[in-house]
Amino acid sequence: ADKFKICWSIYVGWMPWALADNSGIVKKWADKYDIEIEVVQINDYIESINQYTAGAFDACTMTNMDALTIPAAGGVDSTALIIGDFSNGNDGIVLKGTDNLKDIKGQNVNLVELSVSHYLLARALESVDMTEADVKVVNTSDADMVAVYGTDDVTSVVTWNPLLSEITAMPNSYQVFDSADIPGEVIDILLINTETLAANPALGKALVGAWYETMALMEGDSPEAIAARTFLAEASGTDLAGYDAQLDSTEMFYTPQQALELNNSKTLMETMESVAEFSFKHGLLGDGAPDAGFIGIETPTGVFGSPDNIKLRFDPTYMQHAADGKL
Amino acid sequence: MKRLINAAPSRVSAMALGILPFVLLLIIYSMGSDARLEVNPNDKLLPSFAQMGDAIQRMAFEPSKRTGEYLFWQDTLSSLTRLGMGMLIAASLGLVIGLSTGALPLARAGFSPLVTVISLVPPLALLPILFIVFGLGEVSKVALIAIGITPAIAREIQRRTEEIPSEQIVKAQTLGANTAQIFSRVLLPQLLPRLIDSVRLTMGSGWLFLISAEAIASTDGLGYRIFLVRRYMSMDVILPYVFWITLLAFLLDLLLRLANKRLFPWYQ
Amino acid sequence: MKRLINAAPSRVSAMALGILPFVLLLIIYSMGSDARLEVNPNDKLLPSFAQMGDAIQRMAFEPSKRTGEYLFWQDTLSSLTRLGMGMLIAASLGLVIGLSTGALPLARAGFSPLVTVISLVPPLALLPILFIVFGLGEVSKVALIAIGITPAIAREIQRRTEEIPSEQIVKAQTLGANTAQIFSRVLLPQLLPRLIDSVRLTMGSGWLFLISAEAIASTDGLGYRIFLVRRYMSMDVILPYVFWITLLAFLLDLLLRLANKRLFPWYQ
Amino acid sequence: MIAIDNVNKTYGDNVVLERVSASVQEGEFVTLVGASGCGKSTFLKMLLGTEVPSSGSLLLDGEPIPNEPDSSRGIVFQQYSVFPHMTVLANVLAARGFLQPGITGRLWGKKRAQALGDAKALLLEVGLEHALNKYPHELSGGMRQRLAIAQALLDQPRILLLDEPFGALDPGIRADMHKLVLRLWKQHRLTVFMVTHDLQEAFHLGTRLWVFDKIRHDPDAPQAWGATITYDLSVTEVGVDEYQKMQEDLGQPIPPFSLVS
Amino acid sequence: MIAIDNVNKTYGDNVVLERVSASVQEGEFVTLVGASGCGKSTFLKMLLGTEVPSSGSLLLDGEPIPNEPDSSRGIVFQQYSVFPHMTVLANVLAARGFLQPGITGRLWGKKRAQALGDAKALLLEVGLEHALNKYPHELSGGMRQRLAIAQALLDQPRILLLDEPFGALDPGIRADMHKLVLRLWKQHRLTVFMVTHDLQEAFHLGTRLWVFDKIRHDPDAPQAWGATITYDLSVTEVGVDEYQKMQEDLGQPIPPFSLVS
Ligand SMILES: Nc1ncnc2c1ncn2[C@@H]1O[C@H](COP(=O)(O)OP(=O)(O)OP(=O)(O)O)[C@@H](O)[C@H]1O
Ligand SMILES: Nc1ncnc2c1ncn2[C@@H]1O[C@H](COP(=O)(O)OP(=O)(O)OP(=O)(O)O)[C@@H](O)[C@H]1O
Ligand SMILES: [Mg+2]
Ligand SMILES: [Mg+2]
Repeated sequence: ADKFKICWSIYVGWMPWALADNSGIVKKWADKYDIEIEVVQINDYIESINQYTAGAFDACTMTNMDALTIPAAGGVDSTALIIGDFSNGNDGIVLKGTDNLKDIKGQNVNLVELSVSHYLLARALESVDMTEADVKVVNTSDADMVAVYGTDDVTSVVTWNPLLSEITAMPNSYQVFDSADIPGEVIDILLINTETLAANPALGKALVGAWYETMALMEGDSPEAIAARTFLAEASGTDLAGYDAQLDSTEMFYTPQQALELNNSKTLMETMESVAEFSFKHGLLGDGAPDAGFIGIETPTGVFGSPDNIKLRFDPTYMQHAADGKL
Repeated sequence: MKRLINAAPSRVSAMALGILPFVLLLIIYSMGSDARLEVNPNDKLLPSFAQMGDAIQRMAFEPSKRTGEYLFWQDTLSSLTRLGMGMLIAASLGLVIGLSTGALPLARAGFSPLVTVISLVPPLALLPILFIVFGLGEVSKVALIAIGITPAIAREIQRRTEEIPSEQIVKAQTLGANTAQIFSRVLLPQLLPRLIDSVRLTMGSGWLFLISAEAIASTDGLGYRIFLVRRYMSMDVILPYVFWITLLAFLLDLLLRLANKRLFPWYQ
Repeated sequence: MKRLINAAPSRVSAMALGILPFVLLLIIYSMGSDARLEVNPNDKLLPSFAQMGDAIQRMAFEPSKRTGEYLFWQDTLSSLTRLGMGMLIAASLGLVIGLSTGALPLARAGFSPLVTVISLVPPLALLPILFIVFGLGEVSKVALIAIGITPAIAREIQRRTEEIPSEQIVKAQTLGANTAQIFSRVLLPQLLPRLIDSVRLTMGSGWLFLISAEAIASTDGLGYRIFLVRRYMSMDVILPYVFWITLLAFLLDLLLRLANKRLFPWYQ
Repeated sequence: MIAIDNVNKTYGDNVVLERVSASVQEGEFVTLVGASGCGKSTFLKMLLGTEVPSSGSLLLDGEPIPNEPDSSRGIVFQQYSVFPHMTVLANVLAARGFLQPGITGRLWGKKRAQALGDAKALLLEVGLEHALNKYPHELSGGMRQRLAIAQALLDQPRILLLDEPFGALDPGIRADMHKLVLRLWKQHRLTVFMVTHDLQEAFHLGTRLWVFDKIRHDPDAPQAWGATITYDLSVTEVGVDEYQKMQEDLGQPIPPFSLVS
Repeated sequence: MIAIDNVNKTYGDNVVLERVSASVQEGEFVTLVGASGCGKSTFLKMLLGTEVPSSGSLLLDGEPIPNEPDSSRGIVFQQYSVFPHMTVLANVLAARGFLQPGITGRLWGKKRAQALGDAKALLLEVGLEHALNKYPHELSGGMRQRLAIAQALLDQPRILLLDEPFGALDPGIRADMHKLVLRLWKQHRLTVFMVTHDLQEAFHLGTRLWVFDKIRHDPDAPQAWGATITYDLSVTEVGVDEYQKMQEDLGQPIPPFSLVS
């Protein structure tokens, strides 16, 4: 049987892969299509994407923005196999001592530079007619964000859960902007190598099948679902309440239909355009990129950018199979 | 009154003096902790000893709900295995390289500059490449330790080899020894205790590399756990883990020191 | 034929032998790079030398579009400043502590165990506390280096102080010297070159701590840039930066070695 | 001047010296010989003040000997007696500087000029006038010991302790050193204690010779008994026979005249 | 047996030895004396094969001396001549093992038993039979040199080179070592070259004495001329006067008889 490797890192929307792997669901689906799938957890998110980009994995979890700026910009033709969720408050901007986003002017903002946090900040500033030039961005590692926030010289941070909820729980802290204000723009996907997928449709089917079975298992209040989420909570280093809180600010697509709705909508295209523009402005599309459309992005509603250089594809085929119950 | 430089404490007061700073540290810590918890009972930076005790109890003596393992011991085992393997490889490679460059003029000419340059490269900066080359499994973590430590050990062993009086090499030759015999009977046995010493010296960097590697790609290990709970700033787990690492480092050092004494009675 | 252990290359062939491995490495790299770029011209893992040259050109000789600074030099300056300050603090503290514990029996009894234990603590694991205590600015980066390096230097200086023959201390006393004079005239001057040596030895760890600190919270610096561009896997920037760090480390080492030779003609 | 009364010295179970008694007048040149490890250096250390007797008394001018080294008692060891990081001149100057109170013991102005003069005169006396700016590692072994002696003498100690000062020197160089020591001893009116392994040297230099040895010996517990002064001789009184007997006792070679003449 | 013909040795500009010529018969005991740094050790190294003459020829039985050490020429240095990580017995056994081909040079079975017998016999001869399982650091300096000699002799070399073998020993211990060396020399029919600083020793042990010295000397360029053999004496011929003159030349002390008799 053909062997494949996928990787994921610790984040609320990707945790289900831990369950899928641990409960044997992945194996079950792999067996069904007579392939082997190895699921690998990688602690460091960026490292997981780099590994995927370098070819060490066939598929990997990441956000839409990182999918564009790392693998796609690195020349790896990739397909969004599963749209798992979008961040609906999971990423946010926190200020100390004020609940007004405008007060951010002139402050040092601690965030992981060039990540979705950076993008969120850019969108937030736009909403109050400011630009990045109005603040000073300080690159800060995500693992240390909570500790850093405790110091006096840090007055504003942009980060994601679970760090976000740790930070907002601290006194005198106000979440002034979050991803719920730009719904559907920060999307968590399972990205797969287009060539591999084309050559091995069985892999796509097995992964999608496993994913939605896992989704079904963890949704709701049945004892099985509670047990499943407790398992995920512990795997991400928190407890059930903590994990459920993270889920609350995540728009999980428990069914393929929900995911398809976003995938096939016009908004996806607009979102990707805005992401591409942001990325281009920050030099993330590579030095050869003359404009934001240098890398072509294919969506069901059309192609953004150069049609000759399509490297990122939103392809609903396999999710559609799942929706149609044809797996 | 004696001059300060001549004033030596008795054995008992020396012990007391040695313990004093630790006691002071503990007192300062609990005062700081109390003060912060007073203001904000949910403060996580300086947990009380009771909170740390709870955390240890949970990690070390209750099976994980998720996997049924005792996380603390599982982490310890994984980390020690990686560290041990990495140091073992580094020591073996370092010995071979250092012995050759130290004893063979031809090897020295060929490899000494390379080893010097490699020893200056910061291995952390090369992590991405390392992970690509060695994959993300145990190999890459062991490899980071090995790559980080080998040049240091190789250079130390080279220096030590050069320190062995050339008289001994000449003497061995006048007794008819060939190069292989000089290596196996004269140089190697004399370098083993020095190798252990140099493993002891580089063990600190070994821990650093281990923790860094586990932070990036791992699913267990002491470094992994620290970085995992760092997102929630669970200092009640981090501090006991740091203490435990310190203790392990101390015990390993002690073990190696004793081994050296026992195995090589002629050394020092 | 001479025995291998006696076969020494001539000066010229020694040079050639020394360069050979570097040339081989370069060849292997370009073969690997070509192979990958052949398959995917946008591949980022092993950039060609031309790509790296472009990246350097962009970073070092063209002002940044965003800030108007020459990033490469800005990074270098920041990192060297932090490293220099950190090492300076570590050296000063290490000297004071090591000299006291090495020469004064009372100080040894009181602090030697503490220094030993602290030297075993992995400082990376304590970063959060460090940030709280020192804030996020330059101080915490310098502090991480200082905290990471000081115990190693202190222990080394203690050892070296103990190595100074006690005959000298006795002799100074028979010449009427008090403790302060023994410190300032006999011990301190003899320890300075050893301090420089031990700074050289610990410089590697210094770079490690610097890179780690810059990776965590910074707006410039060599480590910052490497970890930032790691986000989009720009190995064409990372590799020249690593090379540059290696070169800087080499130059710093050379500088310290020459300073030692020049300043302390009596040393070795 | 020095009164040694029933001094014992033990390290734990190891009895090193036992019931040592003697008294020494100002200006005597006492040479100490004895087997290796019998406690000669330990005895010197007690005179110096870095070790104290386990029992018994050691009086200098009727007072107990200070339990720390000070400038009344100079010392030269077999090695490491000079400061390697100072030039020859600085080594000797330091000896004067250390007499100042203060933290650095550096000399300034008139005092420095005075000390410079004294130091140079002394270095001339020991024959190092051409090496003033050399570092000890640039000197031969013999020159290093000359420097150590000059340094020890600058502050005019009353007592000079020498622990095998020429043990590491070639025989050829020793003769010069002997001349030097004898000259300085007379000139500076020193009381000298000198440990040596070389009986010839001991006879040649000393006015008085002490042999340290164990009188009691337990083969099962060699550490149970200590050494004491077994011979205390005025050197001028010794005859050829006695000399040769001692030489055989100490196992030293017979001079080659019997072979060649 | 050994023919030295017009040998020169230079290190860069430094001329160490110049026009050295001599021939030595099997069984001679040659002692070499001379000022420090005049090239005695260098000469020994050429005999050993670790240095080669810059010009001239050095023949052993008519063949050029091999340019590497081998088991035909044993050596004992002043220090470091034994392996510190082996016991006394293992040190001597290693000498036999190294004659084996192979990587480890360990002995097994009958060969080992044979070697064990030989080694023990030799160690008995040098008086180390009670210290078979001690490590060198547990031995006194004299015992260590005995061990070095035993080790060098196990493989029956034809030539034994000694570079100040007793330089670091106490005079008391030397006498015993002299007896030992003379006995072994006769018993094993060795040709011995021994460097020493001690003229007495040189006379006592050697059948032939070489003095190395410079004949030409340029005070402005002390390295421009090298040393050569200035005296080549058959020891038994030397009279008291000549001895005393040489002693003064080398600056060595007059024995104390003039003082005490
Ligand atoms: N600090 C010490 N602690 C314990 N034992 C000591 C100490 N100093 C010396 N000894 C022991 O005291 C004995 C005498 O030593 P000492 O150095 O006085 O001998 P010595 O006569 O000077 O010998 P040598 O001729 O070798 O210099 C030795 O057995 C030595 O082991
Ligand atoms: N490898 C070398 N390279 C350069 N010069 C050397 C080397 N070996 C020895 N010399 C020089 O050769 C000269 C003779 O040295 P050698 O060791 O033979 O003298 P020696 O007579 O044995 O002296 P000593 O009595 O001090 O042992 C010295 O000036 C020394 O500096
Ligand atoms: Mg002594
Ligand atoms: Mg020599």
